[in-house]
Amino acid sequence: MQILIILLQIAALLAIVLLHVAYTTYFERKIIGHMQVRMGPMLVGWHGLLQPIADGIKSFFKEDIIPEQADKPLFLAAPIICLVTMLASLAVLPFARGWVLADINIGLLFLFAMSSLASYGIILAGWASNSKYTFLGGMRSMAQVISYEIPMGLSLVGVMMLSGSLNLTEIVTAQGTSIFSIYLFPQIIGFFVFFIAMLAETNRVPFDLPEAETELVSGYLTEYSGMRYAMFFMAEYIGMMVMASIGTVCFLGGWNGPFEIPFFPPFWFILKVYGFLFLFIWIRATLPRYRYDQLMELGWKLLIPLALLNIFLTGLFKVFT
Amino acid sequence: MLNQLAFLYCASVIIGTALLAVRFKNPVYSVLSVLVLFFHMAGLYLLLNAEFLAAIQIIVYAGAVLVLYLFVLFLVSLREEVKIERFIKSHRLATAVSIGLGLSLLMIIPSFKLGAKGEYPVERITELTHTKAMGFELYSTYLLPFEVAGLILLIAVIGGLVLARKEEEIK
Amino acid sequence: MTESATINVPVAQGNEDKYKLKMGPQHPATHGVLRVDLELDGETITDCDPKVGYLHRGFEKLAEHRTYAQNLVLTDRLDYMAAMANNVGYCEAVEKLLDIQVSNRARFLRVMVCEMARLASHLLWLATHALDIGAMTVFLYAFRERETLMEIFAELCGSRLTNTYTCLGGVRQDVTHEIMRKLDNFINEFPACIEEYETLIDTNRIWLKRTIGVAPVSAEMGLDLCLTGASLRGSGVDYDIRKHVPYAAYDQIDFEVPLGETGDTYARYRCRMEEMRQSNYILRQCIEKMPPGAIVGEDAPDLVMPTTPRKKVTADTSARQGLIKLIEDRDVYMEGDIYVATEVPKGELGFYFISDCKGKPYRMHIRSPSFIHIGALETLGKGVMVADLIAIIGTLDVVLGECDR
Amino acid sequence: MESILIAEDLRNNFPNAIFETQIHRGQFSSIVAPEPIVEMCRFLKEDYKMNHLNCLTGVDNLSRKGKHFERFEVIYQLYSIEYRVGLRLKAQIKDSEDPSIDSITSLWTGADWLERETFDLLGITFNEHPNLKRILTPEDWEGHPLQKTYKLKGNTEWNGFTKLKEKVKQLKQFDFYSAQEGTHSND
Repeated sequence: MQILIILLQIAALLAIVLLHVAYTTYFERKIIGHMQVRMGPMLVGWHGLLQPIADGIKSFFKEDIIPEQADKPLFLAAPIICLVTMLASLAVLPFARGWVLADINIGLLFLFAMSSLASYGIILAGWASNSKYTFLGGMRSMAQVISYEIPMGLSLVGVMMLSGSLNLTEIVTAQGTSIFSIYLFPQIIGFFVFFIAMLAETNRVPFDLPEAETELVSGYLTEYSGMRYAMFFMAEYIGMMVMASIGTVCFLGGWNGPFEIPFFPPFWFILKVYGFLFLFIWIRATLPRYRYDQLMELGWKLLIPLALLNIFLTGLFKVFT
Repeated sequence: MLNQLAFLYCASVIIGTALLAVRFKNPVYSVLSVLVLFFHMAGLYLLLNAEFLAAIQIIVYAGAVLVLYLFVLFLVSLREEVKIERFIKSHRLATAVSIGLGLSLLMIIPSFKLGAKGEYPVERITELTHTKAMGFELYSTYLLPFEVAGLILLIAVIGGLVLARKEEEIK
Repeated sequence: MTESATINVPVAQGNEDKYKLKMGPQHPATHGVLRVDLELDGETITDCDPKVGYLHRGFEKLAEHRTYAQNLVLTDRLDYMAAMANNVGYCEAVEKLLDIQVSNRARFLRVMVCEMARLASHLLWLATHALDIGAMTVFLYAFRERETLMEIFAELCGSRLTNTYTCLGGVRQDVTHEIMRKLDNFINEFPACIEEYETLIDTNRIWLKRTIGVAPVSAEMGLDLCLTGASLRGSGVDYDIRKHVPYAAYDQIDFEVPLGETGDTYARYRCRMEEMRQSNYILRQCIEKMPPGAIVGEDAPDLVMPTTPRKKVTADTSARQGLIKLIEDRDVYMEGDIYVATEVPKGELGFYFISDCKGKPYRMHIRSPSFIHIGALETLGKGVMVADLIAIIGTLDVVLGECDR
Repeated sequence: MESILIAEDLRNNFPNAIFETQIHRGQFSSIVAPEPIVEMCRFLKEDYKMNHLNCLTGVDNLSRKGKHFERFEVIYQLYSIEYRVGLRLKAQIKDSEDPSIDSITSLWTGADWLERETFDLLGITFNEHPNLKRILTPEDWEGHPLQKTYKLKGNTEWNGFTKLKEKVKQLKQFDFYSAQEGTHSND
């Protein structure tokens, strides 16, 4: 019986998240459209509201092309790895008090583990397609993941030290309900590092080198089509949501808000995640792309020292108070 | 019962993928089977309530070390077939040595004793959480070995840097 | 029992020491059908070999078999981003070859459309250059302004891209008050638009990182590579044909030639941005100084566009019977050759003509800036990263239609 | 500084190599022998700062009416940015079967592609050119299109195009869907 309930919960969460993903793409197109003095999708449904569904149907029924020279098993597996790891990380996210599928003690580490595994999907996609552009994209992605996983992890160490836990629910609880007690203020350096690393982890502008359209055509995605392409796409957007959720939980006080919303406790959590997503989209509309070596330089020469400094300062703070 | 089944599954997959990793001719497939192996290792840790270790196993080994291996594999251009001489020329001698090694491994088994031992039995760990328990132990009892290990790793990092630099200068 | 056994490792196909990448002709960032064969060491380009000719239509051969008036339409298809400037360049060359006089109003109109074409071309350059580097929004902002210009073109001569607006001896159609009003509105608003682009990208650290110090070209190197236009002026060489050998009405107009110093991608970008400001200034002067008078010269040997359909309005009586035929019969064709260059948005567009007393050019050679700029890619592309190569293609501002001819 | 003076000075320095100086619509051109062309260009570049190579192209004089010299001409249009004067050199190549001239890529790297283009379209060989290959036409193109003997519309299609057409014909007969199903059943 309990298993059945959990399965139902999983199904509900998946459905909601996938719907969210679909509409995140819609909002991205709409927001960027309006930022770029155009309308965005307008034709399917009222103001293009049904566009994501049309896109989904289209990609589902498109022919699934596998290049002749590709390494077939890995080529087929790569998008699945990407999507599954991203979906798995949803399990530990606390949307509100008690609104979490698996309240495990190492929630934060689990999220890291999953996001580092997701890079396998990209790397294998790049390698298995047996095409030059995808391979370059895969290599870029690999270097990027290795370099940015470290500052990302280090930037959250400060949060772990302050809250004394890796459990996401406890991290939120430790921050308290007041808006001034969230970790954004004591961990401002950590947040800065986290935010940049977050953009890099999700391959978003200005760090979208693995799929830089004007350089590598479409990077590791070049040879994919139809549903498998859509799976990568979904994985990317779920990744964005997961990263936004980590940011919300660790720095913005999770589901806590100025006042409680009756019947719908995750309201503030979702609002903050939307805020992050809007930032993602805004940045995409504004910034150019980094070059490969500049990206590495930023990661290793700026972010990692800053994150280490943040840990040191937090330690001092802990010792003297 | 469920635990034992899970252990059996993990253990058999570990052995299977370990063999596959050696047998695969395509190095990328070998690395990937090692990835599956690491996964099941993490599963074993979870069965032992060592959740921190499980997570670290995946983050460090699967997420970083293996990715680096893949990186190197992709970068190294295999233009010619790699030819390696057999370490032991005689087939019989090789068999004998491996059987001997296998036997000595089996002989260790009786020294394992089941049941709770030491300061941190399972109940305590569940209460404290594994991360905390490990943190306490590492930073109090085993502080010196921990620091020494850190220093050794630092030396390795610096060594690697020095080696990489030298090669560049020669170019 | 074998002495030693080999382990067979599958070797990937085409796996060589150097990673070879054939970029293009189908690639989002090669501005048409350019192919660049690269040899990569990691992400660094060790060898760069641009391949052109995918759009070769044999204009030079074709021109030898068509009359001077007919060849005009070919020039639209050179740099289709600034067809007006090509038209003017061609007409100036033929007029000088055949010694045809152009009325002053037509000269001013030519300067006007030239500068509009320059703005349109530079806007497109900015849009694609920014998109190549990853800034997406500038693309659409620049296209918004370009659209206004295209609409004015359409109103002026009925065509947005392939204009064929000028004719030998003048221009085909006069401007209306409506066009002048629209243009006036545009030039009043445009400086604010340039500032908008600059706030978007010029204050951006990433943009500066991506452009400053990338592909620096010294003045000597620029001349050695035969670069022209803003690509050369970014290196500080004061070479603008509008000033050096004034054509059309450029001698009656006041403007400055913006020069860069460092010669890197950023300097070239700044040069073109300043050029847009200067073009705007020139357009303002054109509107203010536009002289009255005929738009076609007295002895113009070409068609005059009918104002209403089916009714030919001609410049003079001699032009009444089939005007394309006229240009074959005239006895103005002296023997001789001429090289006339004009400053089109991409650089120096030169026409070399040989006339041998016939209505058709004996030889027409088009010195197209894009062709030479792509040739320079071979030198500039060595030792940079793939992302920089894209930036360099963008900063040289090449159009393959003009390159391949 | 005027073009005529430069042309005069050029004649003084290379007395045997200059045949004539022409003027047409105010533009001066010197008709020169092909052999010392590199020295001449170097002289103009160094002494008169004619450091900008406007244009380099060739002409086939086969059916040209009026006064001309040899079958093939190579035109060099030079310009001095500092003095704002230009001069055109027209090198006459005597050999109409296998025309060749020295390359000036040592003076201007940018001449590389211009010479390749001239070679491609007119068949004039440039000695000591680093990479003299066809550039605008395909590598296996026959003939040099801008020669006057080359017709505007050739007799046959380009080899590659006929091959492509044949391939299209072959592929049209090929039934992709049944072939695909066939491979699936084999799996």
